[in-house]
Amino acid sequence: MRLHRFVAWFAPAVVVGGCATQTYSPPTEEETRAVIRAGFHDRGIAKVDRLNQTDLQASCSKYHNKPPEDVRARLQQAAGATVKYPADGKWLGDFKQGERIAQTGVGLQWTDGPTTVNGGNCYACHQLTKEEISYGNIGPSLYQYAKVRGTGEDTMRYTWGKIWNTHAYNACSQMPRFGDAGILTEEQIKHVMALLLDPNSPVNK
Amino acid sequence: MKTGRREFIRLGGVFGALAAIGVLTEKEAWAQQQAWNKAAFETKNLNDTIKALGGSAVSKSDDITMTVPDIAENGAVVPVGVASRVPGTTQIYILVDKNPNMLAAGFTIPQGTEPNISTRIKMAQTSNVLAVVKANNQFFVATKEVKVTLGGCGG
Amino acid sequence: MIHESAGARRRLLAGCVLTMVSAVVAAQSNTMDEIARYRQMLQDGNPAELLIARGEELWKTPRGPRNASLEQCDLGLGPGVVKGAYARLPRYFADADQVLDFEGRLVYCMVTLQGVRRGDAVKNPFSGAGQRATDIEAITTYVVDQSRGARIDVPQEHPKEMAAFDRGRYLFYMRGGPYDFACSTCHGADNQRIRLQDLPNFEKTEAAQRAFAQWPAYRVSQGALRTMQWRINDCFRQQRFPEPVFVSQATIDLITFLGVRANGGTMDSPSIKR
Amino acid sequence: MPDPMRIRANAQQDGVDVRVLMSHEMETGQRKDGNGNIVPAHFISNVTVTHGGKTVLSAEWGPAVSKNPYMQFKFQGGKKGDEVTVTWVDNMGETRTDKATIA
Repeated sequence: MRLHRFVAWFAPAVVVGGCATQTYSPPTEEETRAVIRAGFHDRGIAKVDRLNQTDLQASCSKYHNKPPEDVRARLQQAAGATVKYPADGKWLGDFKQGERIAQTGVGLQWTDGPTTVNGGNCYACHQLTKEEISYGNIGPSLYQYAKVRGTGEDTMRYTWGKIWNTHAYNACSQMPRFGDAGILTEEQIKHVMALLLDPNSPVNK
Repeated sequence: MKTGRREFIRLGGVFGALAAIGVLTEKEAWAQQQAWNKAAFETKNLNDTIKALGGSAVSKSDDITMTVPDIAENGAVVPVGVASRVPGTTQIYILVDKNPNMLAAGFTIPQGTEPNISTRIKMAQTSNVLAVVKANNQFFVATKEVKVTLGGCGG
Repeated sequence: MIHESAGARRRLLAGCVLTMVSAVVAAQSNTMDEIARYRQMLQDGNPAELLIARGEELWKTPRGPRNASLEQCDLGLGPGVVKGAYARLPRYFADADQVLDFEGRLVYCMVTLQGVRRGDAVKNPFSGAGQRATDIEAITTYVVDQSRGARIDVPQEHPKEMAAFDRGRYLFYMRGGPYDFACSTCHGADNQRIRLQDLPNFEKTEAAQRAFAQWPAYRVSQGALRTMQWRINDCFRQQRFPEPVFVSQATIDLITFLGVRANGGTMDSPSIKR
Repeated sequence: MPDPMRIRANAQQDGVDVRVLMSHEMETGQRKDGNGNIVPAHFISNVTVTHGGKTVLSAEWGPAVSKNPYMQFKFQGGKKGDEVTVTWVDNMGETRTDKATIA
């Protein structure tokens, strides 16, 4: 029977179950999405419209996050156009506040309120400081970020863009679009920038 | 003491019913409840705890073995084992330095029972865990740090 | 000479950074060893055991408007067969003409055998903070315990079982919500962690087997027994999705996908976890 | 009525190994409910384990013992087939007694 599983991906297959012979044709994308839509409901701030995918979400899902070159180029270009750099030209805020944002994982869940201050939850996926031993590894270690990358204008610009909309540099990255999706405010992003790039930040100790 | 009286009445009722089915006599239940050392469970530092437990001084001992994880994945459940080789051990207490109240649990070890117990406690944050042993009316202590980590997706 | 020494100094500095980083990496492996030790220390004395007896009583006691027990509930191996049944779910049930996971089948039996209104059966399936375990949680604990050691064998024979797998696979990779997350964001690569929690890669058989085998589980962080439907629900919460409807086809599809990926593993539930 | 305990008592070479799981919230008195009100402290304050009419362990606990408490210890003098009895009492006057046969 396992063979049919793989056959099924390409063409309708004949399935022998008991004494009956049945034909299997995989559900269409439309049918699948209808079942998914019926399987969720609004709760608190998390409404079912969150199931409506953007072009980026749909493309990354379709290619399991490994888009072909032309799609990648299109997504990166579109993402790059969304990045808003700081209006006052100042890159860095307060690294201590950045550390708190990096530690906090709340925001935009149905258990959060409309006025919950969102966190960045950086530690969920990244190593940042020596002191915090509880960090994830979905993203690369950012320990000693400024020592490795320096603090030049290019680094500032790249880091800001990466936080604002990661897909500008790496289409179908797993990282949220902290600026573009409105997860963090411009001020919060400055604090996170300081955590990464201020020479006095524990990240660079 | 108004609350105390109300509790008295409720306890009396429950224990009265128990006495009727012969599980615990009302007197035994009351003795336990009354003996619960409220003062000790409200102390905030080691000296006060020792005092509330009836001691005056405490000394470090290598004859107490603590089995605790160096890192706890969650502070809600931290396994703690304490084994005492101090001769004449009659009591084992588990304390957490940085909990709102220091004393977590106390065990009375009658003769014939090994002075070696395990249980699980809550820790509010990374802290020293202390094992205090009472033997021949003297108090001894051993200490180990347990790091409590933040876990999961953080939401 | 000057240039050379500057270069040497730079190399030295780079060396320093490297040493620091590798010291941190070594510290991390100690951390993971210690976490493993912590998990090991919890293994004896799983509070889920407290629920098994209650779940068994709930399963066997006549209840509901029809005053019937659940003992005649067919979990796929015939009415009354509980042993090993959980390890073979989700599956297609002809009477319901639907693929059902255990919790979905339980609701079906509560409705058809006991006469419970479906709306009542699916209301509040998960216990909240400070609440006693729900009946569904207790019954699930009893039933899954009866599959401990059983081989995971989620069938892919009926066309509806195959369709459930295909839809579940689609949902697994479907990115959405303000964070652009899908299940695959966390569960689509090897050796990934959130904080210190390992994330099973459901593209790999062994990891999928280990993960699937350990749900339902007692979560010490919540002091509660959590079912597979809860696991799915809370993943979607943290994924910033809307809430999945309890035992909806979409959740059953996803569990089918995960279960089929885990086929051949050995059930080890209820387990105890962070 | 609180849920039953789970008691395992096993005769080993160096004594009877007793492991007890109790079903209890162990509320700290510091947690807030959904409406922001403090949930009052509710915890097992005393535990007594007896064998043959003799107390083999007694314990005094505060709310810092974990939810659904667990404890393990060993005593001498018990043999297979004997009964071990565990009783707990909490700060609100609820109590529970369960027995197990030494295996």
